[in-house]
Amino acid sequence: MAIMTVFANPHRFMSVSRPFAWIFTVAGVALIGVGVYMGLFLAPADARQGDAARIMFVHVPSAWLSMFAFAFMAGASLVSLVWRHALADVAAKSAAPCGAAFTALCLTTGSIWGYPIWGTWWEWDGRMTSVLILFFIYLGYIALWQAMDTPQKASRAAAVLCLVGAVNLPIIKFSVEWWNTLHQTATFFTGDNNATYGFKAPMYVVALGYLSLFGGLTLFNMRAEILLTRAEMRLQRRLALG
Amino acid sequence: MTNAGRFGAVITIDALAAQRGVRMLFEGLSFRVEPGEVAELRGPNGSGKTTLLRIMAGLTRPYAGSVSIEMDDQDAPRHYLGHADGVKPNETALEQVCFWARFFGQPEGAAHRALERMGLKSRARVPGRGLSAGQRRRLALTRLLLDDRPVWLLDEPVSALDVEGRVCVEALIAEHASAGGIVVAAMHGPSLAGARIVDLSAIGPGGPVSPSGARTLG
Amino acid sequence: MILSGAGAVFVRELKQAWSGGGGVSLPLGFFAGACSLTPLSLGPEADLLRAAGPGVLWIALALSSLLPMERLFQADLEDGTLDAYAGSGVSLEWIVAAKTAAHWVSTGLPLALIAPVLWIMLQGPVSSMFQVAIVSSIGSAAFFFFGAIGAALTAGVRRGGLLITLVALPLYCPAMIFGSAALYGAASGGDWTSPLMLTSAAALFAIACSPFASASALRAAID
Amino acid sequence: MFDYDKYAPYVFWSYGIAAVVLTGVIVWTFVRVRAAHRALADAEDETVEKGREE
Repeated sequence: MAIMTVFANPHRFMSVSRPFAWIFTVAGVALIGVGVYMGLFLAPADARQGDAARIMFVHVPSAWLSMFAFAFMAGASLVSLVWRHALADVAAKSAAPCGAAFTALCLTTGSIWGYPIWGTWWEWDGRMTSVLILFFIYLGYIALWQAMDTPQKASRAAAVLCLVGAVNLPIIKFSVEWWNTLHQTATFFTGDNNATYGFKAPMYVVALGYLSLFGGLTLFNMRAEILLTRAEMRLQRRLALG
Repeated sequence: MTNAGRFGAVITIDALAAQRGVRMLFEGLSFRVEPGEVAELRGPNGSGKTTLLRIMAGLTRPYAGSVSIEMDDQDAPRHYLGHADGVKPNETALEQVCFWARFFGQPEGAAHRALERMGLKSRARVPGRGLSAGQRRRLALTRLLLDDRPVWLLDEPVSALDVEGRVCVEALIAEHASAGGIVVAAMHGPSLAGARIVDLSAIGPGGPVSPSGARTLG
Repeated sequence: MILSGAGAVFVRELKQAWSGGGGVSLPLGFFAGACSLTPLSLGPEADLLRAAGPGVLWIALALSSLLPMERLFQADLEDGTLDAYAGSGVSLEWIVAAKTAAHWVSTGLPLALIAPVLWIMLQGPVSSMFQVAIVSSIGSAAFFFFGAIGAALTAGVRRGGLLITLVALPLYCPAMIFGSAALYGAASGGDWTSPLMLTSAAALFAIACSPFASASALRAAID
Repeated sequence: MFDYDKYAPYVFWSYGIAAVVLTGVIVWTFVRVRAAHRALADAEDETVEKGREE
């Protein structure tokens, strides 16, 4: 609830958010560094996939973040549509580039992992395909924001698109998996030889780092968005009121 | 003088505020319109007449305050006639009036009567693109006649109309008011007869948008 | 009142679509053209066309249904008709549903009717023409109703045609997958009814959610 | 150390791309924040000048 009251008022948000943005960003970078060190040096090579499995430490958390960021945007869009809260719009808009970046990261690292393991750079595997479609939804969302001439209209249209996308995402995922029943099942958590502590730990650390970085950058982007709006309003106010 | 007549709708506007961009168009606007009254919104361009009408029509949400348009404790039906006429270029005048008659659940006869009343009978077979600006305005005004609704919200109803058209519209408004209906019209130029003036320039323009509200980023 | 309003809009949109102006013939021409260009790029071998035909037909149908979307709400928004609808007291959801339904009847069904002809040209078996028409008409309903959401979201955007494509294509995935699966089933004489059921589910979902999403996007556009 | 036999290039490319993408987002964000601060400063600066003229 304490968080909600900070978010309820843009002015309080601006005065409180800066240290949090820094802490989250720095902690995120540090945690990613630790996780990468664990993944590259401490974790054992996988019995079946050998050292290629190390790619999973950066790949799997980015997939989690791509979905988490979209869920966050959908939540913010709902708040914006129901309570018409300006900060919720800013939050949804600011999370989009970061979410899109994690989605792109997930796609590229997945593709690089796929080549030595599956023997192909791109497989129309159920998961990769649905992440690709999620990436297109992100692009559409960002493009819609940019296409509208006033932020009020853009925010409502983008919120509707985000909610429609969120409702459709499970259906898209289901249909893509039905379409390609040959997709890999969740090997890494089925409890066989490689799901050991030494393998899981780096992944969790990197995921925590990604999450923290996402939080920090989203806060920074929200701050930038609010500052830009204020600058725009100052200019307009001078023109309108002399 | 008020006249309950057939209708009995009352408009109550309470502490209404609207913003456009960074400034308030008006703030703390309160007034009441009783049955049989004609309220004329006046004020220079940009004073918020159109926005006020759109808020009353339910198209735009206000920044603060409330509008209630009620009849027998229920939302009263209203006609909104905006700036744009909503005339289709490829449909004839008659087709468009017939469409709106069907839309409001009225028989086709109503459409013919409305066309005649607005002086468009001779233009019935002309497609929208062949009508002049004044004729398009008349065509839009026929919507008021197609469904009997207590509240009319008119945005510059006589713009582009010739003298004869203006007389015709003023007669419509007077008739509606004498039957107990309410007309709220944004106007420039000469006033409507017997209208009560709501001057938006006397209320506003409000100052800059208050930066403390949750709806603005300050 | 609601029903007379929505019914009047439905009839009006049908009349407008069929009263010339190229409203219907353009997507039909695009559909036929896209399907006829395919053999020119793939080569005329019957086996290859037989293998690729159902997929090509389906993607061409999806793109043809996006083509006329740009003007679906834009014209009404520009000339003030949408203001009149929204201020009339009839719920915008019903009006949007009526408009989209009329659009599907006037454009989607003709697309589905010429689909079997293009099917034959792409070396599909004549025996499954009927199935193709069924699958195409149901699939095009999903495409049109999902496309309407994109049209409503971009109604206020100048030259929003490409944006509609970007916004609507992710929504097309389920109908894309199940519809072409049904066509491949029909082509091979295999199971085509279960993917058809899933296509119908996608269409029903689109019909159920499109009016609400589109109406709320249009309310934002006129605000 | 770094003895990933035949998988070495794939692992390094993945981590390299991750580093590039994440650095890119971080840099982009900071550039944006700085631009926003500058825009606001400019807007307020001109307000001051305007006030002086009157």
